[in-house]
Amino acid sequence: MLHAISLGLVLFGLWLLLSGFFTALLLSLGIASVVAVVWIAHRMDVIDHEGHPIHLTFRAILYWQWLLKEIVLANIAIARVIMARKMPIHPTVIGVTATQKTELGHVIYGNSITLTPGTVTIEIDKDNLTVHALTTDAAMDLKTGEMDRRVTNVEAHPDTDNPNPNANTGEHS
Amino acid sequence: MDIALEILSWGLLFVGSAFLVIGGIGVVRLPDVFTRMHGAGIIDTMGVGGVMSGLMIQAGFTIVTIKLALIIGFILYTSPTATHALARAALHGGVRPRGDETPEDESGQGNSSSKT
Amino acid sequence: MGFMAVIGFAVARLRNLFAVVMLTGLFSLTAAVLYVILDAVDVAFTEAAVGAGISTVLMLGTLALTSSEERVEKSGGSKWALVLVVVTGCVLVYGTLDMPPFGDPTAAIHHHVAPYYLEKSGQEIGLPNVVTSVLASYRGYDTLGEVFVIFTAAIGVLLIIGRPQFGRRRSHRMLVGELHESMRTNVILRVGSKLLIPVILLFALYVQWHGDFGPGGGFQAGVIFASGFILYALIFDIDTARTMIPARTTRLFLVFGVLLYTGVGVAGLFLGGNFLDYSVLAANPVSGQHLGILLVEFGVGLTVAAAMISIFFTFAHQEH
Amino acid sequence: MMAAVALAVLVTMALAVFRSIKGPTVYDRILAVNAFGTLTVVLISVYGFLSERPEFLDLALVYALINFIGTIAVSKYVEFSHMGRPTGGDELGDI
Repeated sequence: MLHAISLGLVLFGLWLLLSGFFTALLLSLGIASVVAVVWIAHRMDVIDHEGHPIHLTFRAILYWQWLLKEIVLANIAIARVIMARKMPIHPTVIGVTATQKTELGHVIYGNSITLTPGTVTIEIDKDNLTVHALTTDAAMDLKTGEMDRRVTNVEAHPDTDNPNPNANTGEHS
Repeated sequence: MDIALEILSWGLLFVGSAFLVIGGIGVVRLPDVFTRMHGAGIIDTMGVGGVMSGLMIQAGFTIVTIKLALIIGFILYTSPTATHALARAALHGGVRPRGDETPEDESGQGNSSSKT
Repeated sequence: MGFMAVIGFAVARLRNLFAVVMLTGLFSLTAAVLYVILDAVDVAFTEAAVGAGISTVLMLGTLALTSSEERVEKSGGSKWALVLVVVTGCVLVYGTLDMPPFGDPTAAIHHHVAPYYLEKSGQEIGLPNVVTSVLASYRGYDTLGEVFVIFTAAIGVLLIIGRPQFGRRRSHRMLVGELHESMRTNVILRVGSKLLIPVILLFALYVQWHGDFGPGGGFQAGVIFASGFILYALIFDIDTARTMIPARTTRLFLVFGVLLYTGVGVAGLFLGGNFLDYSVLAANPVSGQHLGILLVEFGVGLTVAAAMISIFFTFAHQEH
Repeated sequence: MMAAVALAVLVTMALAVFRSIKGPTVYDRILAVNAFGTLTVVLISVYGFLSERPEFLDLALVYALINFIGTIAVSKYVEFSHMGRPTGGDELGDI
């Protein structure tokens, strides 16, 4: 229920952002649309902590800053590889283990890997991720497990659903 | 507009376009489908991100900015999901990644479990 | 344009139908860009939604029903076919010679209805998007016809291949089970789509209701809405999606959309106007027009969405 | 200057088209079409920005959306048909 309400609020915010018209007619149509969508989403059973992860919001923002930096660095590295006359690529397939507790955490980790050029998650099975790396450097970077650690920190504890505020440098193994 | 913002915006646009082209070259040059995904990844992240954020700064704070931000968010969100779907399909379709050093039984496993 | 030529040539050359489908998607995208550059935003919108998205999916559905390799037939008729095509092409090019140059202000179309629409639609209908005014009001009959075409198409598809209870076709049940299995393990796709589907649906409704102001309207919204459902059916399994929206519901909406459109027209008739004359729907002609267009577009959206969903499900049920 | 950006997008599009025609596997084509779709989004955004019509951005958003769904659908289809073909012998006949 909480998720449904927050989904409704988020969707209505999205509506306002998209619309930019604030007439009574459009606002009421917007509310009607949001209600309809929330109802359909409820019937589809897509509203839950996975489909609408509000509990991650704050730490996710911190994580994004780090990820953005990583993406830029990886981009530069891969761009250099592509533009080199003789492309120094060593495609490898490596397996990494995700230490996140929930599937949502695994998904965030997997998508972060894919989003960073040079590594693509090609298969995910529980907490085993199969990753295709373009260069040995990219593979090595991943092997250090820093991203894994950071994603684990983002992840809230699903049983309490109560984010732990000082978990940004926690050791996790 | 602030001159610093102007420079920043053009810089972003330039970097974005450069990365778009580099990604495109990657898509053409790299040897197999898995490696090409990395090229496409460059387009989706740095290329789109650079050009779009350059445009955002140009637009100032209007509804255009918001919509551009939505587009960036949408692409950054969907790109890994789509890439993963494609990679999985390729893996299950029997494309072997080149330079497959560690012996992988992932695809064979996936096939056999689903055949039953 | 160059892209289109290259892609079109490649489409004709390739024998692998799958590749052809992909290239058709590309072709649509290029065409849509062209429409954007020609300022036909509404057309581009439709092309993007229908051409690049839905038709690719449906073509793949067809491929799944048939075979994905085109058999090369050496037939003697190819020379004549070539001649025919060349002649037709020449005739078409000859036809375009008669057309005024692009953007020529003296062209016929700029003298008859276009200036009228452009100048008067503002005060008569009061909508910023002239295209919507033209489609839904001035050319209300044509659009009604189009809605009926979609309606008939959906009915036709349902009649021809949509009778699973009679066909001795191979059951899709087992395959869907497998699909479900593979999807359940694939958390990335599942979680990704869960978050996305509500956003897509809301976006579709946004397009629906803002057709008056920007590009968009019933057709596009219907397609986007349907694509949200199609994504759901792709990620979760088809049976689940089917229980979400039973066939009865889609058919109901299919009919309801058409009836809404016609009903608005008939209401105009009863209130003393002509068929599809919305001015009489409210005290003030402009708001009457507005209301009429809104309702009509909603009818279009319902019909299109329902038609797309039922066609997709019909294909999906037939797969393999 | 904007024209330079548009030109870069067009060049990249040409590269993607090349890849989609050349193949060799269907996955290469899907990848190229997906990239092409993303580039279309960028091109429309740039163009919409140039002509100062924010409604073009809705169009770009639709593109991004359709592109995503299309890629998922095609990948699924390919994966499904490869995996599904060998098991196609089930003539259970219900439904």
